[in-house]
Amino acid sequence: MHSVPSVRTYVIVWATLTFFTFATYYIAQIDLGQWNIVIALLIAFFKMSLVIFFFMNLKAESPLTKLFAAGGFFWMILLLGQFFVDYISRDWMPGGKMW
Amino acid sequence: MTEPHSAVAEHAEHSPYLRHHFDNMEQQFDSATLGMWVFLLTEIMFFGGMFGAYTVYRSMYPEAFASTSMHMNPAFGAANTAVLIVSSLTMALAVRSARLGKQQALQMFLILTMIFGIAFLVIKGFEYHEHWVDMKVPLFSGHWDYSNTPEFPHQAQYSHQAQILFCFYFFMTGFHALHMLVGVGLMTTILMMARRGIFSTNYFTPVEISGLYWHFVDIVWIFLFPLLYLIGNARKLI
Amino acid sequence: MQVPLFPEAASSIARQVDYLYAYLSVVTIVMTGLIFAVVFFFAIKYRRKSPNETPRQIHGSLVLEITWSIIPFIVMLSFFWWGAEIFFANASPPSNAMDVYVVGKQWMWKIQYPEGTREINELHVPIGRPVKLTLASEDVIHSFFIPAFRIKHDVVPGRYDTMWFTATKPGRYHIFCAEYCGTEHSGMIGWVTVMNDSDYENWVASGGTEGSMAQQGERLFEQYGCSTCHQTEQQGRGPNLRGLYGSRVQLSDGRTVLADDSFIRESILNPNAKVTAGYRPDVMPTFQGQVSEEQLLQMIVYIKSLANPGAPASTGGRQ
Amino acid sequence: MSTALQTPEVAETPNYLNSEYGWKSWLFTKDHKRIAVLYIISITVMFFIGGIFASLIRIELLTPQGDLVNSDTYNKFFTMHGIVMVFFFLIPSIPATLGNFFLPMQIGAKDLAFPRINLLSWYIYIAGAIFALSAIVLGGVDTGWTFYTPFSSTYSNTFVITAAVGVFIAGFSSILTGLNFIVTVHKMRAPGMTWGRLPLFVWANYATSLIQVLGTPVVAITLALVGLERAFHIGIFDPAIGGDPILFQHMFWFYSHPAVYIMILPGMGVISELVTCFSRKSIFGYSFIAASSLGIAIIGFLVWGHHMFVTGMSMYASLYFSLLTMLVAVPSAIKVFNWTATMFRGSISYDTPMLYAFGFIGLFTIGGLTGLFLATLGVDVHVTDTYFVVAHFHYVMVGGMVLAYLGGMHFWWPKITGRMYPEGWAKFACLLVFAGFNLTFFPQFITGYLGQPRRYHAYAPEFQVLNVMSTAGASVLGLGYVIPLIYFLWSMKYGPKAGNNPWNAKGLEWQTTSPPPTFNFEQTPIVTEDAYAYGSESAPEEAHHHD
Repeated sequence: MHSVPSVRTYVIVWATLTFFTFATYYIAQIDLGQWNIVIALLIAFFKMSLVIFFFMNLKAESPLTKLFAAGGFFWMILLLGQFFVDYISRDWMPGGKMW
Repeated sequence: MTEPHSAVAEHAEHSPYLRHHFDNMEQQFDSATLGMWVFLLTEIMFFGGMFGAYTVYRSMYPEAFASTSMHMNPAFGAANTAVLIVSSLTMALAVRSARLGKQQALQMFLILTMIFGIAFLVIKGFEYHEHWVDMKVPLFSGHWDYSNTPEFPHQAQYSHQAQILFCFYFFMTGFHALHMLVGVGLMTTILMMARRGIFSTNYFTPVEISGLYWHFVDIVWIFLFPLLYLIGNARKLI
Repeated sequence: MQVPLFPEAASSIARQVDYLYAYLSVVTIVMTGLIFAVVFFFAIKYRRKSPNETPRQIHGSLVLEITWSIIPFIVMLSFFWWGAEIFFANASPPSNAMDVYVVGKQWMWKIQYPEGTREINELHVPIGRPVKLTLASEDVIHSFFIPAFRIKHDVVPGRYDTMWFTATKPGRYHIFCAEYCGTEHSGMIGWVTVMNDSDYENWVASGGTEGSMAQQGERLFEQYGCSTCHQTEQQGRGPNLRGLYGSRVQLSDGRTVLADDSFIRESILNPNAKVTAGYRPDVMPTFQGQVSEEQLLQMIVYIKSLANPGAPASTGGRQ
Repeated sequence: MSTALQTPEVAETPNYLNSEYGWKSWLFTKDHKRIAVLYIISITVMFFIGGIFASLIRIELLTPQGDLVNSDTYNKFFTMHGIVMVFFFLIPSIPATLGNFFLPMQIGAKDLAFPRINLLSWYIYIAGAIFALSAIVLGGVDTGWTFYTPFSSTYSNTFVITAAVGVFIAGFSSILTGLNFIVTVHKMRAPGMTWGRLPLFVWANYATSLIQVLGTPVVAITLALVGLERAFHIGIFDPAIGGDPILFQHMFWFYSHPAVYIMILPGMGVISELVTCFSRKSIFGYSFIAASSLGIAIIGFLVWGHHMFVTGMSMYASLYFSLLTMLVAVPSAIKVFNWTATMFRGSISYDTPMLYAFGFIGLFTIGGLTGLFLATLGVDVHVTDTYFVVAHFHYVMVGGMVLAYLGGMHFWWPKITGRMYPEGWAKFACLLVFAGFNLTFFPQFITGYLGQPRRYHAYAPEFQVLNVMSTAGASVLGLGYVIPLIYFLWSMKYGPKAGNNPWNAKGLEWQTTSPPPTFNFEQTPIVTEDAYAYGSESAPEEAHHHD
């Protein structure tokens, strides 16, 4: 039905995940200002991709499944993005005119 | 518009686990997998609501969140991340064993996954206990106090928003732990099915979709860890 | 009994809103009429004449689809444009607007004027002068709605909202609470009285025995001991508040914020949320739960009155 | 049709109704058709419970003084009316009943992909309903169906948690139905049933399912947060600790605006079936109607802010949401135009389902266009939270969705039960519903613009005339709902046998016997034609002879 990845692949993925877990922990101890959160999230996204593509074997799944998986994240970002349509513009001072 | 259709071909590979309304095992497996992914979609949105609210408040009160995060113990968080990642590995290997028809290995990996899952919950329990002793559980009024952080003497100023972060902390990790409990329950069921010899290279759908669920719960934690534990570690505020 | 289609129009924007509403209504009536007419016409003209007839099939027309997508969209854009125009023009009050302060509470409207007059469920305004309402809630979300003025704004606890209007016609008009707020929601109603200038002056002169809002605020300022640290003549432990209102404040975390009503409100209730650069955060206690929303507004008016360096502290209020 | 009615059936063919007997065979069934029937019974019960509250509201509003019940009771009436109707009738209505029954049949499947999950979703629905109803029995809820914080989380003294738990639970029922539909449409289509041949009812339900799956979890977590905040007096929406009550509204409407499309989209799907069948015409602009369903589902998620123009949301956000709301109206307009165009040069019959379709097209047009009043910023400030809003959404939900539901019930009743309903009574009831509905809700547009706020127990006396009209209309409307209930029940025993295809309709569900056999088809059908191929040679008269 599907190709079966080797144990070696799984172990490499696991080692990478563990490495980045500790990486994110130690990087968080260094003050990088705004970059702390950016790096933490980038690492988290990278780890998530590893889990999804290898452990959950999304790379071998049909395009339809990939679409649904991507759709979930897209929709969550849409939710967040639309919250911030309101929240980032709350303090903008309105001029009397429209534009 | 229609005409009779002989369904002989569909009954060629007949398995006792093929449900009547499916044509063949392939269709049944694909449906179950797709169904699980759609379910995970709803799970993403379920946690997404909390992540969304979290992001709004974090952007509103960045300093309060950074300083309140000092109450968390990142060592616990990192350890739990590592434990969960190991459990994901064993789960992936369990699915692999099921696909290859290695029944003994399947059972072993399922047991390992359960052990690591329970280990995660135990560590989480210790952590909750520590927060309780530390008076950080915003449950009953008068039973919390956010001012006693030796590393950060000015915490008192954020006592209001500290409650918000702790609410998020307990809601998010609480719902996550609930999902872990469900996951352990699933593992138990799958293990019992495996012991009864239900699975074969032809039929391992329950293992596959439980695996997807387990990995998803792992992914939620991958995000919870930096967002709850690692906000303010590097910041020496004021 | 006569049923009007439009409520009374008693503010500068009421007619604008009515015109837009009329435009929308005309489009709706024309469109609905058209659809009804066509459906009726087809239903009669093409009614089934024999049980077995099979009409010739038509599968669609790209030209038609594009036409009836684009044209409605353009019409809808005109709705959007006109509506946004009115909304934006009325978003922020003109700078010469007179202030009135409204506190919503289950289930009444408490209204204070800078001159010190206080009313419950009654609002008196002069004709032809822009009036800015600062809205605060003591408990749940309310919504201040004056149908005759075509304006409405939610009153959300924990923050200030503002709305403004210029009344154009003397009379008494409804005030409604439009956001469901609990048991006596439908009793949270009142009247706005629009008066001629001279009547209004007389009315103002007749009320207010406790001094202006700024004076009341100043008394609170003493009473709560604020003035021990926030001294107006020299530097105390806290920032000097003279000239503060309307200026931009540098915070200890590097941000700058505008010192407006909301900032002052937050600084009184949660002093450490935004700490001015150069000051220690844990000095000032919180006044949450000690001051009411009305008192807060009085203190804000007082601090506002300090913004104008020339003016003595105790003459608050009206321009 | 007449031939079909007179054809005597010799013996009952084996079907899903007579395959097994006894309550166990119903409560443990995995047959999507039986589950649909269970759903029909439960949502009908909920509809009439919600209807009783509606009548009480209307009777109270006969006079401006608020003299029938006290304000607390009145607040509970409209809250329970809203909660029961929205979460326990409108949202499950068409998908869980007609969709459950006919979606698998229309794509030539033997069942939904997950029959056990389908049954589970019904049990979850019942559990949710029990919580919601126990909130009524215990003493009611008074927050309004929108559960706005901080009123719901802190100030209300009623059974908010019980009701919220009910809604939370019912949400999962809706999610599971949606999940089942998505997988079924993707994986269970009969050979030859390509995406381009799917009946539009299936497209509409598919789009609905996407909303259910993507939106419902967010309202679930939001209500869970409100419940936790209420239970432990600590939470994230409390302004006293820096929480933002407006965030609750964002999270609530992220689901609850798309939820109105959960309610109306399947109704639109039903109308596409009705208009084609009773005009004997292929649908005009198939791909545009199908795409507009998906378009509504997707754009519908981007417009929720139009509920919040006066809440103190940033005005730039208001601008953004207003513009997108205009955009979502386009696909709805496309549908209305295409249905109308389908009737052009058709062979239109006046059977009851078609009368409902006529009503739907008209009332939905009014409902949709008045929605644009609310999307238009300048006007919305005045009319939001007034009876104008009440009138608008009742035009869409009752004038649109309930008419479509009744139209669909009449259309498919002969397939579900194998019996015809009495046509004369049905036409009469349809007329009552249409007239009563308009009399009830049209005056509310006027009271709304005049400024009568919604959720008012006592109101200003100048609104009384219009309110009396509303109440009068509501009693006609109520009668219009009770008559079908009676004749549907009557027809199950005494109705004439319907035959397999009384309307000479296309669609796979009409190719099998009535009522359908347990696995729907003797043999998996192979599809060789587009949907609604009313011009093709399997001509109407031929179908008669098969009966």
